[in-house]
Amino acid sequence: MSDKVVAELQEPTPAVGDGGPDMIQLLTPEGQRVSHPDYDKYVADLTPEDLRSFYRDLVLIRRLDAEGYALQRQGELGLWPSLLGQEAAQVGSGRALRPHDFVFPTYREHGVGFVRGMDPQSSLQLFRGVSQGGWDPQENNFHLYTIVIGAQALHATGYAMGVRMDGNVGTGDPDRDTAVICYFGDGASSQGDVNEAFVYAASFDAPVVFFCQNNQWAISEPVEKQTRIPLFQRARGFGFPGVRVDGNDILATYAVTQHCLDEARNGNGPLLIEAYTYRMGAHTTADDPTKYRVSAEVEEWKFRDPILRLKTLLAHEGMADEAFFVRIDEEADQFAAELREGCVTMETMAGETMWDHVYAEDHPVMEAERAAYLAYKASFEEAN
Amino acid sequence: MSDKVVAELQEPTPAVGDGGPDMIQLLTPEGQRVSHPDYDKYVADLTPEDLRSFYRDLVLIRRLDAEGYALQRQGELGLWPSLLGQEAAQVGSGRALRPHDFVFPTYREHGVGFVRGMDPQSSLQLFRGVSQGGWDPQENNFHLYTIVIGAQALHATGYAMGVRMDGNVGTGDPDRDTAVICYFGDGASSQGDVNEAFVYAASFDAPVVFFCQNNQWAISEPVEKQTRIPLFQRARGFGFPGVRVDGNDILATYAVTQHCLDEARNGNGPLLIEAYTYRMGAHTTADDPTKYRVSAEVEEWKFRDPILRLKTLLAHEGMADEAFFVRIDEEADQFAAELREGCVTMETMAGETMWDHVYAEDHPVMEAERAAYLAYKASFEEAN
Amino acid sequence: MAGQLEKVTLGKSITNGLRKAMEADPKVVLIGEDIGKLGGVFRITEGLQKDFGEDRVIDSPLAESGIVGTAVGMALRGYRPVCEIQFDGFVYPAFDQIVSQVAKMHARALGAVKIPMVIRIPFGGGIGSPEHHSESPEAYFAHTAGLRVVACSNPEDAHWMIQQAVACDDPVIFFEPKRRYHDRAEYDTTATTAPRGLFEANVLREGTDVTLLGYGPVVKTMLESAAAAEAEGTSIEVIDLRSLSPLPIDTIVESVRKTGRLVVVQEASSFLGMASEISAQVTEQCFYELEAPVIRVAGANIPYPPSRMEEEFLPDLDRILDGVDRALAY
Amino acid sequence: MAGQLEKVTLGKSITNGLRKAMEADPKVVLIGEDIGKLGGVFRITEGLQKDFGEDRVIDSPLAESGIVGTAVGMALRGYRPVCEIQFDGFVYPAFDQIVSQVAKMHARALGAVKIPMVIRIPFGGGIGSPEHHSESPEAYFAHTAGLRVVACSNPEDAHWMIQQAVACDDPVIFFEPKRRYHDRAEYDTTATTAPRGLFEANVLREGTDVTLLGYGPVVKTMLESAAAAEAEGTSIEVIDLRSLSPLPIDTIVESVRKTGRLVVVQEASSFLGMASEISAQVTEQCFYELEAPVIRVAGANIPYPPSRMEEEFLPDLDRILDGVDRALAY
Ligand SMILES: Cc1ncc(C[n+]2csc(CCOP(=O)(O)OP(=O)(O)O)c2C)c(N)n1
Ligand SMILES: Cc1ncc(C[n+]2csc(CCOP(=O)(O)OP(=O)(O)O)c2C)c(N)n1
Ligand SMILES: [Mg+2]
Ligand SMILES: [Mg+2]
Repeated sequence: MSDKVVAELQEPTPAVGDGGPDMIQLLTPEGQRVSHPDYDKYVADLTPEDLRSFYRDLVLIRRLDAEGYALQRQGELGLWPSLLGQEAAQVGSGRALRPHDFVFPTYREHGVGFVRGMDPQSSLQLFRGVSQGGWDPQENNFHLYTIVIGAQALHATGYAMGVRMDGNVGTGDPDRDTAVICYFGDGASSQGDVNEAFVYAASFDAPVVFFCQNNQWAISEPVEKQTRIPLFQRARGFGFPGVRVDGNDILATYAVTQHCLDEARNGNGPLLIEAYTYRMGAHTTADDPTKYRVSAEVEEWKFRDPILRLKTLLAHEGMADEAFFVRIDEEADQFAAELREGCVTMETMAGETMWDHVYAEDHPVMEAERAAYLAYKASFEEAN
Repeated sequence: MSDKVVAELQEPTPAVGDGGPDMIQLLTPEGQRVSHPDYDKYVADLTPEDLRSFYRDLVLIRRLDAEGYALQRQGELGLWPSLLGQEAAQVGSGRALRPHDFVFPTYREHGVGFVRGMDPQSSLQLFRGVSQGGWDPQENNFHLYTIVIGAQALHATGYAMGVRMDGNVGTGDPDRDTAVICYFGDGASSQGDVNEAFVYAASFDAPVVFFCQNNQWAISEPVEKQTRIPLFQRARGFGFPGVRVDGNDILATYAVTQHCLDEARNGNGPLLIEAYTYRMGAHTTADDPTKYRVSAEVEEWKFRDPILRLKTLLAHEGMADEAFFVRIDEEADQFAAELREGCVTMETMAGETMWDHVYAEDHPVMEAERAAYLAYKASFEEAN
Repeated sequence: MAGQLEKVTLGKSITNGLRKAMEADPKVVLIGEDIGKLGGVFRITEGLQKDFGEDRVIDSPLAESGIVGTAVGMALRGYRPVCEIQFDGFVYPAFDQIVSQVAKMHARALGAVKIPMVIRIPFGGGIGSPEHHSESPEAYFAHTAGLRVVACSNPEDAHWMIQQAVACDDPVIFFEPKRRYHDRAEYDTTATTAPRGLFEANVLREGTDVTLLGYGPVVKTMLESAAAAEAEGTSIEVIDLRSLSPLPIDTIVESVRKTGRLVVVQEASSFLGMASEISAQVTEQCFYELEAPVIRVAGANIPYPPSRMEEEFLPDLDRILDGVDRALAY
Repeated sequence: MAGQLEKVTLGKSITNGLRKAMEADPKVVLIGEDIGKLGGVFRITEGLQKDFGEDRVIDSPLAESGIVGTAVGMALRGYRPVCEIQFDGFVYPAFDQIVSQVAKMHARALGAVKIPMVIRIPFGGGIGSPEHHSESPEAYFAHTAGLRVVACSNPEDAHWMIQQAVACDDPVIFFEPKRRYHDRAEYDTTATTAPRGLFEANVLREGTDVTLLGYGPVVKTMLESAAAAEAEGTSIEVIDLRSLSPLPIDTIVESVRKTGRLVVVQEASSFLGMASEISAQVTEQCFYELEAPVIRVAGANIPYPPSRMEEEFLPDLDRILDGVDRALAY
């Protein structure tokens, strides 16, 4: 065995909850701004205004999430996958994107969708059961949620191959060069599709950034079930760079994602980002995490809360005053109320629309079945 | 990006045909024995008798292969996947196994089967079209050929998980500790199943050695289509050791495989071996490599012939004389004649046996269809 | 000795059946996502890892081809693996392993190896879930030679069928009607022999006018439909198919010879679903006895709809009775 | 202007059709294993990479889920990808992408995105190949809502159907009868309009006694059977189904109303194969017109046998005529 390989394999795996020395951080859990030679430049131009708007996004999506949870508990949603704890990973990466970049989310990226400009109602449709997605991905360059774990990694790669075929990589024109970002979880890293996506993306130099939110859990299974080594290192088996960032640090996530997107746009893709974070809540509202994890772990992660640390920075540096924080909370209340209102008034489509969009072109079976359905329904009307 | 990762990624990829500085070699193409601090010990005990028997294996399986090719050309086989050029990779690794180790081959491991003690006719059945496999894997701990690329990697991993569940790992008892070896090609490294096998094997510390014969081609596609970096480095993305060995060097292949099998048996699995070799012939008899590769490449590899270099060593070191080489050639002629005789007299099973082994337990449809078939056949007899 | 009558849910019946199978044979192992501490998302394996250990109740990495593919390897090593697929819509990543390896390995070896493996799949809709959580993929497997395919519909059957499936030397795809997991029924949990074979249909209710046939979640709805029809004077024979492959065609034919009419119910899309095969075979065998064509009451030929529309998609009592009426109208 | 009659093989007709589709629309791209320099193992894409470049004829890494999954992504980017699956038995690793993504994405988006994608699959047996190279997996796809499934049987159709499939805004699974790749037929290669729609059946021969229906490789055998039967005084109507989904049921029903008898031929295993669906639908629609049950002449319900036994497995002229006789015996 080559000594180098052995040495690498003997690198200690960081303890649970500690991202280890490789993890990029620009803002400590205590709200201290720390410096990093490679990444400072990506946040150097951020104005206090920018940071306040980061804060606003974080608070609003946490509220969106809380409302989703409440709506499920009240029977208005069938299910809700919470993003609690992952706000910085989502806002930080989402804000690093340019409008013409394209996003492939899982079912948990409500926060990314929000910063892409999606109508916040959109995320609710699927979980309310009124559609299986239902928005136009091209409107905000934000694809539909993908539920089948890992499947979207290939879509993102193919899309990015298309971007390259279009010649929209490495031209130096910022309005033209395009990156694709693909979200997935730590559990998804085990799926064949994700690894095939790594192979294809590397083979075709696809301008795609794989953004893995390692929230430490895949339902009840800890990340150690999926990998022996830190997940960002998976990329080195495929010949492209991987980097671990503190996913609860919005500055670091923003910086690292910008860097990687730039690399991809310049033709140096693919790249893998592992955002080291934590799923503070249950997997979804259908889950009961007390069966498989200890609350001490959750408590420990509370100290690394992504919102609190930005709030501390803003307050300490005098970039925001109490009135600002109050105003944002009020905005969040308003936002939540609208969300709730929108949700409960969201209408279920008529039964006969089931056949409308199965095919893009005319299809005799769709017509026949729709007609039979309507006739059947009408027979009840007649009977009454 | 961490500098280390960047540095690693900038390691030059070796030129075509040159395995690069990481490649383990104990016998040069010129037949020179070279020393390697880690691996010399695995060949130190080899007697001249052992080396002569290595040579014999190499020659016999090359003859087996030539006969397979000829039989196909004469219409006796439907297809033949040649192992020409890969003899050392197969014999070297196969000879490193203990009888109770278990082998999962592709469709090309005729040489491994041979050194496992398989009846050489066995490999022919599938390609003659008289069965889809047809031997008992337990007889020589050599599984059936797997044609679906990469599927066997999961079987090998599951089998190895079973070995571990049986407690047959790391006991220190050489009759008990068991390793599993899984063969696949460079192309197979792209399949989801192979990468999932890496995940599972790592997660369960499975005593499996993945043995990738990188013969530089997957039908018409060069290995660069599948990976940017040397294939043995794939393992480091999954947290287990990978090593590149000169697959045309029987001593190195034998040594490295022994080492890795030992590691697996001791509980330090999985491991990946990339045997750097070359497919000298067509992909199969159905293929036409002139469409996609230049003959200069093939010519270059002729200088690295696995048999010639062992022959040179044997001759130069006085471990074998001319009479020995003549005797082996005669044995090979005899072997080939028997193989041919066995092949052409191999019988096609009667039609009604098609239903015999679809299910292990009674199945009414099998009985009904067999009966209907026999009645239908009988109706022709009657008609005549 | 009198048996012990107990009221048990369908889900718990499978748990108990698995436990018995594991006690009976140390080679039985379970593998799947979240089946350990969590006991699976439906809690079917609850408590089993605690009692049998992590080597026999294996939490797998998140990869279905891996679950099935490694299970094949374990079977080759002498184990009897029981795989859990978390939801119907997540079995497809394992499709290649199932169709090309699980189904064909015994034949490939001319019988020299067996693959005594069970793949458990919670299937069907009606639980208000998002996409991929409510599908009925049984036809894909029933079309595949080399597999056996069964579906349970009630607690007692579930209890026995899972044990029989584990004991079977062939690979069995075992469908569980997820919306019936919480249904309870009383049965003798201490009985030591199964009431019937794994591959037999079960006539649940005798009748003379129409035969009503289905499997899994719709069986309960069929029974309700038959009761409602009786009130209107129609006598319906209800058959729980139980075995989708091999098809217990003799029981079906016997019933159709009596009633002359057959309605087959399934949640799966009609096109190339079980009901179509049954229609073809029954028409072949009862050409002169059939008073009406076989009527198929099935899911529409569309992807499973959003959950708030699923009631419009699933065969319910009205649609079943409509099918019965159509059969009677000939 | 007179057309240009040319004698072209079926394989070459697909090549030419692909070339026309690529010339007509720069968004058409091909992706698959070995389709570049080699031109595919069946040489269907021969010469295309040379003429259209590596971005439009893409040699993929060896991974089928990757081929189909990345093609979905390209479709989302505005391309019209045509995937080549090397052999029927190697489509299963892509099954999840096909069933859960290709088939459902348009519906998921409520029509906001289209997946205008073709998946070409050489299918069927009779070429003396080892396992996995001779399968007929069409039923898996025809059962899947959201897909369209077609099979060509002759050069002229192949030439047009591939162009129509590429032009279709829905995903099309395109089956090619591999043992007919070298069959030649003469047709006008300069014609500018297709002789018929992609989803229409084609009555190849009119007859009055029995309707003989099939698709892909068996069509030629059906025509030979009809010719043989004519010599014996039986008049057979032969229909090439062409479209497996949607099923051109009206054409079939019209013919059966005339002949009263239907024999369906397929290489795929009978259980849950196309013939079963056709039987169910035809029996529903022609209950009083059918003189005999629909007879299915199909592959046995076993894995495809070793090639030296395949003649015993495949429907040949004798087995088709036996089916015709059975239909006539009622
Ligand atoms: C192919 C597939 N298998 C199983 C599931 C069920 N499932 C939904 S989420 C999940 C865990 C995902 O874990 P991870 O990738 O870490 O993402 P997270 O939910 O933590 O964000 C599982 C097993 C699925 N959706 N798709
Ligand atoms: C899933 C699957 N896809 C495609 C094929 C067709 N095929 C057979 S061999 C082969 C190339 C394999 O290349 P590699 O893994 O390098 O092995 P080698 O043949 O070079 O030994 C391909 C594409 C297959 N057998 N299985
Ligand atoms: Mg996770
Ligand atoms: Mg190769």
